[in-house]
Amino acid sequence: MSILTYIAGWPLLAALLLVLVPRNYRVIIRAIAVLATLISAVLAVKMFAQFVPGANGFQFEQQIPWVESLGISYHVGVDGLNVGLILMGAIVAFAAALCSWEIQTREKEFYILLLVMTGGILGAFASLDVFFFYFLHELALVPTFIMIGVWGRGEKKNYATFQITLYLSIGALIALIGLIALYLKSGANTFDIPKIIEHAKANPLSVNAQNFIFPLLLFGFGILVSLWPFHSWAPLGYGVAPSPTAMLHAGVLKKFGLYGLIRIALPLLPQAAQSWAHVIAWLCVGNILYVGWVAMRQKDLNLLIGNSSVAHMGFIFLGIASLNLIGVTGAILIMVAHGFLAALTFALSGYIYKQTGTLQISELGGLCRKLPFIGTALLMAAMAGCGLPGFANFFGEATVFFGAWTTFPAVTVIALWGALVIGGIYMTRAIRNILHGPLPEKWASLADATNAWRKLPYALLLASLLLFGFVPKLLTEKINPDARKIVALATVENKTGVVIATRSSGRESAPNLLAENQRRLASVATK
Amino acid sequence: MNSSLIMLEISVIGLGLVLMLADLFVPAERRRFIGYAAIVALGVLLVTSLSGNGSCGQFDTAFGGMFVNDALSLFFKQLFIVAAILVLFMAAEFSDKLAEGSVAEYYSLILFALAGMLFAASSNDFTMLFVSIELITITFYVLVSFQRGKIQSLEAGVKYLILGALSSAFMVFGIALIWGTTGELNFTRLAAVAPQFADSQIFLLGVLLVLVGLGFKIAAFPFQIWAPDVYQGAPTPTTAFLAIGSKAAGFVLLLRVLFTAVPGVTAHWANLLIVISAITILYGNLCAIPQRNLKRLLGYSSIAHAGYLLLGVAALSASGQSALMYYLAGYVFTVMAAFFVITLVMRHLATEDISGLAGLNQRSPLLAATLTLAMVSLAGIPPLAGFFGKFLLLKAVIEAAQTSHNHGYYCLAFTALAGVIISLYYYFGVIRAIYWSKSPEDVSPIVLSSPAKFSIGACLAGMLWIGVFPNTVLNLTNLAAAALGK
Amino acid sequence: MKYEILPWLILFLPLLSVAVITLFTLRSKTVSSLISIGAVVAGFVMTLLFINANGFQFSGETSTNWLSIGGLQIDFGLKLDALSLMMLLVVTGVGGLIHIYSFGYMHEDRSMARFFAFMSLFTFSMLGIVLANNFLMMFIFWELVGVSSYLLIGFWFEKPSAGDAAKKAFITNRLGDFGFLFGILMVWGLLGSLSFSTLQSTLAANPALLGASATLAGLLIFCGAMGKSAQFPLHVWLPDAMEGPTPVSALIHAATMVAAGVYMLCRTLFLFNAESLHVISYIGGFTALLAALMAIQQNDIKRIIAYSTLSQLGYMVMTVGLNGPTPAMFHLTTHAFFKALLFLAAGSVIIGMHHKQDIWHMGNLRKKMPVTFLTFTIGTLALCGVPPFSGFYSKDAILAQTLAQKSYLLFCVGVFVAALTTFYTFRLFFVVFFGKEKSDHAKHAHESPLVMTLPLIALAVFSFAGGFIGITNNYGSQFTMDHETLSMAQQAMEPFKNLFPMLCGLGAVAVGFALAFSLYKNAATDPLPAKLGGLATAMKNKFYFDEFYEATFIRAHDFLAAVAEWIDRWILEGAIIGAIRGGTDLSGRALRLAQTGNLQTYAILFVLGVVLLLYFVLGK
Amino acid sequence: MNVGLHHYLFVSFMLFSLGLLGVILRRNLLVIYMSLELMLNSANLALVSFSRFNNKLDGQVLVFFIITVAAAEVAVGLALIVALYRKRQSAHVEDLTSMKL
Repeated sequence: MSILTYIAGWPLLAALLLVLVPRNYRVIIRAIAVLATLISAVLAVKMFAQFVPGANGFQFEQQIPWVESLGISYHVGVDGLNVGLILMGAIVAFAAALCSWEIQTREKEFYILLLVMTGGILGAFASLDVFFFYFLHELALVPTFIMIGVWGRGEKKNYATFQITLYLSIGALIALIGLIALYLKSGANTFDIPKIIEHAKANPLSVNAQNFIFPLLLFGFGILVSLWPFHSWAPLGYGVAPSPTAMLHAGVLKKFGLYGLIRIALPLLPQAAQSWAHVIAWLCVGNILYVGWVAMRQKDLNLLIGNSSVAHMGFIFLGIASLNLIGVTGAILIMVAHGFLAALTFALSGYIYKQTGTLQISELGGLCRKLPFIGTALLMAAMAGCGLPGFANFFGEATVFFGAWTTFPAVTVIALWGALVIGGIYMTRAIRNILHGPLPEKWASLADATNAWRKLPYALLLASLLLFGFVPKLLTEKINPDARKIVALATVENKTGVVIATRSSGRESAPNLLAENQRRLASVATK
Repeated sequence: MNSSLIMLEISVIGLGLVLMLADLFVPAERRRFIGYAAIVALGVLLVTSLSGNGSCGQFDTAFGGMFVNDALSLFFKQLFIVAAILVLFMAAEFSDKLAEGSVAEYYSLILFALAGMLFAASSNDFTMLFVSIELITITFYVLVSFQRGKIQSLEAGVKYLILGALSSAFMVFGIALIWGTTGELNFTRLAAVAPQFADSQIFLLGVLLVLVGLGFKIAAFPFQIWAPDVYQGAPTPTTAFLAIGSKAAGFVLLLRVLFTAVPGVTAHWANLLIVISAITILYGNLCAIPQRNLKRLLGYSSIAHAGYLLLGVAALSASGQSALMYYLAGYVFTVMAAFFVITLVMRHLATEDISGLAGLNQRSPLLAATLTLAMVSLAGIPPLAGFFGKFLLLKAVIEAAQTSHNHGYYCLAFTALAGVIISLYYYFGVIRAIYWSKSPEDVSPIVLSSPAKFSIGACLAGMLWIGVFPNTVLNLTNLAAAALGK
Repeated sequence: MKYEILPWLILFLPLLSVAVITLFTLRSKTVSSLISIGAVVAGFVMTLLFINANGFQFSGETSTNWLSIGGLQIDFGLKLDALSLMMLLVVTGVGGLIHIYSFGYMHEDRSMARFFAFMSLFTFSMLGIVLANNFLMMFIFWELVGVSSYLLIGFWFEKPSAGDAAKKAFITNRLGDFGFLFGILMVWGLLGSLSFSTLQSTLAANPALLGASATLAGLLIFCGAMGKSAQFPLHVWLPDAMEGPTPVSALIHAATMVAAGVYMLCRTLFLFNAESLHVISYIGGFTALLAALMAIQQNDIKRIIAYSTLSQLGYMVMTVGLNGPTPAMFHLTTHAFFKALLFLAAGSVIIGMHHKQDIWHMGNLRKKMPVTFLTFTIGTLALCGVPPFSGFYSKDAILAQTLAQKSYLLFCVGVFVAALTTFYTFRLFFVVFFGKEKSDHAKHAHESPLVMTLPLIALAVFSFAGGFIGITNNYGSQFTMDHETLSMAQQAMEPFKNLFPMLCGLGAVAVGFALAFSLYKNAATDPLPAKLGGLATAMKNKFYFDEFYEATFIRAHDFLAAVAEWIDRWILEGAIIGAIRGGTDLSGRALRLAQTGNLQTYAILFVLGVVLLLYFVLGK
Repeated sequence: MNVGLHHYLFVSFMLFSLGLLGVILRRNLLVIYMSLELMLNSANLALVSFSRFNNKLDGQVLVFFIITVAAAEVAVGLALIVALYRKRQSAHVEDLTSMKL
């Protein structure tokens, strides 16, 4: 049995176990959930530490045939693309389980759903079989809807629940159609991703087929990741979601679509990816700039965080669109970093909501005085959110900028503006209005997180952000070799010889590309 | 000629007769056990058929080719027996709402309907098709209107009667035309001569009229109009059996007619089937949106599911047929689970409104979870049966699109997608009613009998098993589809 | 390189101090402050040790790979040469004195531990900028100084004005950083490297590599300096930043951080072509003039000094633009001494005045606060450029440089600004220390404790002697190929070699002093508004830049945000999604009207269905 | 006049249409039910005539099945309509609209 099976399996097993525990045993229920996620997280750390960067093929692999007639098998394994995601997912899940103390009603159901969600998404990230990849993601997605519906807050709960349910299901189903079409077109008669890729090397898909399938995957996955203009579910849903759900969804689940694009779409549909890259790049502008503006106007903290999280997705898409080693590596880096960050911010807003009963920014103010720990953590999260160095997001975003600069300079400049200026504006405004300023009378009795258990989730997430912010190499050296493979597959020239992404390394080929770059720059300059 | 092939059917009919007689000797308070006896007997039949010892395991033809036993009939017969067992469980729970002294009749009518379905699964001849369909339908007239004291039940019965008879009339006329032009009633022999008549309008008219009759059984557009009223009015176990048994019988006959009798004609009807399937999906799902009556809601949902099942027919391929059967297998457990909960929850309520589900989570967590899972499975979400079924159906349709280059199939796939989304809306409406609607006045716990618990457990296990371990059932359906292609 | 470990220790000790204070000693004021002070003082000592071992004319790098992805190589490396070593001395030396001063200044504050944590964070970031050997690393620390400045300006976050000022500083700096990173990307895209030495050698080998975009790239990089060094048009944040505690103003907004822009320009001077330098010099000159004019009509003691900082920074940027990194860095260093001194002395005044900052409430403080008065006087003289104070030498070098580059307009600007500087500095000087006490606080003012006055004295010494202790020698070794090492006496005589600029400078000082003396010797209110009319109002209101930005940049963004939100709410969410939802719902409600419940309708629909089916198949 | 297959079929078709019209237009359940029987019998007529002209007997066999089934159907159907009449005191289709939409 692969360690990956245990990482994803423990939470699912614990969920089954919880079914049998009587609902009055609240402490035991909570302890089981926390313990299961803790085991997952510890195993994930172990797996991350044992991972050998650049080793050939997948590590910790396990394969069990499932449905022979369709070529479906339970196949898990990690390479550089998903090793960080699994680590991040397991840690966030542990933090989410710790933060679930704010749930006071129907705990049993809540923890069961939380564990199913955790197991499902960790399994989806570990899965190397298209079918299980999709299946486990759906398994994780549905509890989200129920959790938002049952434990959500605010008057817009019903509307938001249905909105997020229907919207995400549309995305998932479009992606499903794309995946099935891909399975059929590849002709490999297997759902096993490595085998399909191997098969496609010898028999590449026709450009027509690629151009049909790629948009399905792009928009299907795009909806799941709140690609502009399919983003409006996200702030709304996160606005009402209970914080553990929002943490897991925004932090972990949402990365599924992006991971799918990188893992499946790029290597199998290279020509389509190349011709669609500019579309993705320009849609990113919508995410980064437009949603950034929308975020500036938000009056509710969760809506603000939700919008900012949508804006961050833009950077990841930009990295993918750049179709080169630097960009794709950066995209994965942000995926991991943003996972920690989104979880942290939603956990903090959940704490504030629990204490004050409101997230209306105008109602709050001066909280840093009464809540020094939470306030400082929120401040750091906000700073990480606007791309401050020292936090993992910075290197992700910077890398994406470097990667995208060579292919989409104009978009990169817009993204820079969005990251540095607009992000700075809404984050500092929020801090000014929530943490700074005089403390209103009514919040004089707020209590900070003092207990070590209460502090642990925030501290853990912050520590992860800082660790990868100071030592990004921990991730990049793992991502790099496998991202290189993916990029090599994604930039294969097609028959007509049109290649959009030309450059995977800067230093060696810099002089050759000078003329071209100068032309590009001149055009940017005139714009 | 090998009459022993119909031993299974004979046993079922005999069992039905025995039950009727038993009614005379068993004291009134013990009548529930008649049902359990029938369940045990059917269980024995199921086990023998599963182990390959029963008559339905011998692949052969009888009665001059009218009756055929093959992998397809085997699959459907097992499906029907499972459905009947679950319906009998449900009927046992429902028996206190039936008229005094008629419970055993109800059981035996279920068995007669089952016999009709078993015959339908094996029919290879228009005569057989007609007789088995009528056996099912006429039995259902009685089953639907069985609560004679309830006006809605009678009304549903009459509506089903008139429209059923109307569709029978069309079908019989169609059979007459087919036979008149080709001179053949046997499917296999008809397939041999049918190509000569491919351009004959009369022949095509005949085939279409037969499809009208079958379309009525499966509640496909434009013959779906009866379904909501009848589903709503009928006693709940009848509704469940109607939703599964009757529909599945319609589908097995549809498969036989389209792919054994007139495959050449069917091949030209891809667009027709696509359109019917698409409209059926949309009709069922759209009409269900504003629906508040739970049984009526499931009636509309059953129309939509007929549409999904037609995807497998429209794909015109073995994988489509296999997917259809797989979907049906999952559908059995899912629908049974849903109706079981409705039976148990609604039996003391005057209305069948969704709001009656409020507080179910407190009253019985098991029932709440079961209904939730059933809705999730109907919506097609992993890890339950509905997902893998829809997955296979979509796969078949996309495969058809890629091999036939007919873009209609892509449109069909996207219509199915839209349908799933719409259905999520009302299925989640049900879940919402269970978990987060206002607390009701009545929060008394619902006590479940152990047979009820057992059968609910069986439904859940079935849903999960088919959803997570598809191998066994998929092999069966693949064999069945292969048998159809021969 | 000897003692290679030392620069690493210098850099990371303050970070360690941040970690220790935040994690363990937040409860103890004294321990926290001692840790923080220890870190920076140790840095100073180690810098001295390192210089002692390697000498100033030393040049070396020590680096380790931080991140490497294909063509993107990011090193964490330290570049040690005369430029960075001098800056190290300034940052740790002046910084150390300010840290010690803060121990006294912040003693009453309950969040003193947090204050020192932030100060250490700042020191770490600033040292990072100084030592960085590549663009990205510099950018990283660039951002980090920005955030430490944000934190320190907003240190008294409960004051709304402090929160606003912090926000404004952060965003304005971010605007500059946007250009900076843009420029870095452009340079990397063209030259394929981020390391300063590689870039320099690449460009030296092939100067045309930057091609047509050389000017653009240069100006974009300059944007970074524009933000940090508060050059026009991004100068607006610096005066507001005075909301922070006074030691912060001294350390960050006078001595070090604001000088980072100038330092960065000197560090990357090889990238700039003539056109971009030209623009830079004019922007610097304009900033110097503008800020000096604004300073004339300010009444807050710290703001006056802040505008003077702006103005002096303008001088430095102008000089860099005139291809004079040595005079610029010279002025940077002397300015660090005397401006830190002025701020700290002002802080002492503020403490003595119980946190009253309006100069028109002060008066006659020279008696009550003799040490403060004396040191403030030295600072004032240095700032105005009175010989032999340090400011005289550096300002003279600047004026000489303008003439050497034959930029006569900028020379005139420089002289005029020198006159203005003297005028407003002495206005402050007279109003605060002479005349009558203008409020009760002024009457009860008292001298500050020793821990605050000692740093004042130390800084005063350097402000006096900074001109001839060899600062130019060291910078010169970095920038001029054939520089000569001058003895102290030669250095003291240096300005007199070139009489014309020196005389002009001194003349300007005389004019400025005469005006200030005549107007403010014993003034109880400001006589200038009456004389200047509208111009004075405009000066007082900083020429309405804040209002202008409010009306343009901020409004524009808020407007775009409103539009985007409107589209989100009404078009995407309302119209499109609403239409789909509503349409689906409506069609459901419409379709089910067919289910009339009437059997005969059903029969008719059934038959119609049959007809439809037949028509579909047979009708064609 | 030579009576051929077409004539029989025409009559059969007319009977079918008449039955259909009856189902659609008449309001009384019993009459509707009789019209349905008429439709079944039109099919019988068609089968018998086909059988006669094709010289095959399968059709007539099927007719016997149809007659038997129809008898069973009538038995059930009439019982049902009677039960409804008892409950409602009416056999008009307009009165059967308690379930709709």
